[in-house]
Formats: sequence, structure tokens, C-alpha cells
Amino acid sequence: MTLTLLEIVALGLLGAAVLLSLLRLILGPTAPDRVVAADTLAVITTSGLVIIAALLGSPLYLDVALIYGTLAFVGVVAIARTIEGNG
Amino acid sequence: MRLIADLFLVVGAAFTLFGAIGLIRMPDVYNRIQAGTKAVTLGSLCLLIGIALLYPAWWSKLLVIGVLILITNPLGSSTIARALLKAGVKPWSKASVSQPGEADR
Amino acid sequence: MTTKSIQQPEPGFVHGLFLYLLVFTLWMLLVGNLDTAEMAAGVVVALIVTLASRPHLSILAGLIISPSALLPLLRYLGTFIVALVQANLDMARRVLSPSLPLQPAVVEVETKLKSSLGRLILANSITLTPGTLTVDVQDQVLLVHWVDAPPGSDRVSTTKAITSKFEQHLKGFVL
Amino acid sequence: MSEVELWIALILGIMMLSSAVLALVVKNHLAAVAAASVVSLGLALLFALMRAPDVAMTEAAVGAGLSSLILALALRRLGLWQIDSGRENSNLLSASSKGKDDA
Repeated sequence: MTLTLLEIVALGLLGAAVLLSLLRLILGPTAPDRVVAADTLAVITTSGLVIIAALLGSPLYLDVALIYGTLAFVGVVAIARTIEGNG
Repeated sequence: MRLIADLFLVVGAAFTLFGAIGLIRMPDVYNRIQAGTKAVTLGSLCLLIGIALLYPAWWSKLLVIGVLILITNPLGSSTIARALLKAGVKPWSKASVSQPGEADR
Repeated sequence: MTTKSIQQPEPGFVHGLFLYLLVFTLWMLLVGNLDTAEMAAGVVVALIVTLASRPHLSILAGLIISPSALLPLLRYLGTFIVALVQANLDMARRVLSPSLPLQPAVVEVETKLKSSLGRLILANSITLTPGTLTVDVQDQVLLVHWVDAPPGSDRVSTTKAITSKFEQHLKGFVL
Repeated sequence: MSEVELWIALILGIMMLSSAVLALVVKNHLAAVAAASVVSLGLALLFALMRAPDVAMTEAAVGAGLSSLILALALRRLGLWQIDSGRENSNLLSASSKGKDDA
């Protein structure tokens, strides 16, 4: 499908958001900052997969987004349990 | 219809960008978690609404994804914040006196 | 979420039925069409899932399932969506202003909700509303990280400011 | 590939490369796990962009979910994790780490 101007602006804003979160992942002074940045990137990517599905015009990719959202949550909880220690 | 969908997309992307800016500018981990979680949750929901207006046939799966994000994202952030507090990371405060004494129990 | 149970309510048959309908609806949403074969498969799969998750059914036990619970649920959803949008505008204003207006503190908040499900929903809504983030849940007390805590606030005032608007609706459909 | 897809692929490439290098050089193991999960996240998006939904699904399940789960739990079991790696704290956080000592 051909994109309108507003859609290209939206994609640009989203790309800037990804790059800024990436900056926090790289700079983040402590490990928790990096974990939070990775968590945020995971959620942005879940909606990014939906946008790619819309770009390619096929609902097959929505399943990928669904699985990704679920498993990213599981990964974040595992990292949180690790931080928590033997509690 | 296309215009409304595009507006939703732009608003969602803008909220996501605000969340990312907050992630950069906030002074400590807890504030970063707050900015990231709130803005990215609403931003993703707006993006999903925009896509649902563009492709109305996909509404059922988009609804499931939206509810999934709405449930898991605050839960994950709360879990990280709780783990950090239990591990002894003190919140930053402007007066640089850590007033909450209930952190380690 | 840690919930050391204080007289948790017991799940009844109606909660099992509710879970069954929930799983079946999820199946139908994922399939995305109304085929007879898919529906038959959904009936079987939802039954299996419901029976398999029987030990964890107690999480749903706090739910009040009656027609009179519908109105509080809708009111709660309305309050929640308004608060979510407010939270984002507030956060955008804070982030974009050059002098970061922050005064973060960890405060305690009291809740009257007994069931773990109710406290879970309350904690989730607190996380998504203006300037607050639930950090921990200990029985009836929630630890909340507040971006803009007014100085010298005690437990009563913070409870009033943060939880009361949700709790008054939540009480209608969850114990 | 259209032009938009090229731009998306460019951003994904930057993301994957920098976080892969980060996972190599960072001292803290927990941060390395987070960076590695970001790499597989970008890879899943890239596979989706190349019209391979099945590969993307596998990558999302294995790379993002299971590998970070297993790595994090292994770090917990081995006791190799630590919250902050000492000196790289900024001055904003050094006050809080000073508070941690007397607690």
C-alpha cells in the first residue's frame, strides 16, 4: 500500500523512539537502567510487528506479535526474579 | 477514515517518543520505569487502534494484543521495581535525603 | 505479587463457568471466524484448559458475578481510560518541560480490598495513572512510588489521593 | 524492498549491531542478558520484514523468550549477578549507593 504523509511521520517518530531507547540501553549507568530500556524496546517492538503486518498487508504477522508480547513478558519477569535474589 | 486512522498512528507514535525522551531525561531508575511504562502503553494502544481502523477485518487479534499489552506491561514494570527495591536500590530524591524508611523490611 | 492470604474467598462453580467462557472467547478471538468445526474444537479445548487450571482457580474467587456488577465494571473502565490519558498528558508535560518538575518519594497506601485479584487490578491501575507506580503489595498496604509527592503527606491523605477513585468502583465487582 | 522497508531495516541494523557490541563489552552479566534479548528482538523484526513469518515466530519464541529466561535463571542459580558494577555510577546514583552501605 502507498503511505500517506502522516503515516511516514508516524514511522519517523517511532524510529526516533527506538533510537532514544537504544541510547538509554547503551549509556544506562547501571544494569537496571538497561533492563528497563530493553523492556520498553520489547513493547515498542510488539507494536512495531503489528505495523509491519499492516505494511505488508498480511495478518500472519499478528501471530508473531502475540507470541513476542507474551514471551517478552516472561523474559522480563525472569530477569526481575534474578535481580530479586533468593527471596 | 484513513485520516482518522493516520491521526491515531501519529498520536501513538508521539506518545511512544515522549516515553523514550522520558527514559533519557529522568534521573533514576524508578522514574524511568514510570515514564517508559505509561507512555509506551498508551502509545501502543493508540497504534493498535489506528491499525484496526486501517484494516477492520483484523479487529479480533488486535484486541487480544491490546489486552495483552495492557495487562503485561504494568505488571512487568511493577515486578522490576519491586525486585529493585528488595535488592536495595534507593529512590532518588531532590533533597538527597532518603526519607522512606520502609524500604528494607 | 505477594498475597499472604487473609481469609481468601473460595471459588465456586460459577467462577469455573466464567473461566470456561473466558477461554472460549479467547479461542474464538484468536481463530477469527465462526466456523462450526472451529467452534467445536474451541468447546473441547476450553474444557481441557479449564480443567487443567483448576488448582489456580482461586485467583478468580474474588470476582462478584452478578448482573449488578456490570455497571461498576463499566464505570471503572471509564475512570481508568480517563486516568490513563491524563497520566500520559501529565507525563508528557513533565518530560518536555526544561526543568524536570520532580519530587519523588515512596509512600504507603492502604486498601480495603480483600481478594488478591482485587489488589492485583488496583495495583495495575495505580501503575498506569498519573505519576504513580506500584512497587510492592504487603497484605493491605501498597508501596507506591510517587513522582510528585506533596511534602509531609501521611498514609490517610495519600490513600485519599491515589486509590479512592478506583476503589469505589472496584468494590462493585470484586471483593 | 520498498524505500520504507529499507529505512526500517537500517534502524534495525543499527539496533542489532550496537546492542550486540554492547553485550560483548559490558561487564555486568545482567546487562549483557538484556542486550542479547534486544539483538534477538531486532532479528525477529528483520525476519518479519523479509516476509518469513514462521522464522520470525521461532526467533521470537526462542531468542526473546526462552534464551533470556534460561540465561537469567542460570545467572540466578550461579550467583553471578550484581546490581551495579561499582564505578560506572553517575553522580546522581552515587548518593543512593552510599545510602545502601549503612542499611
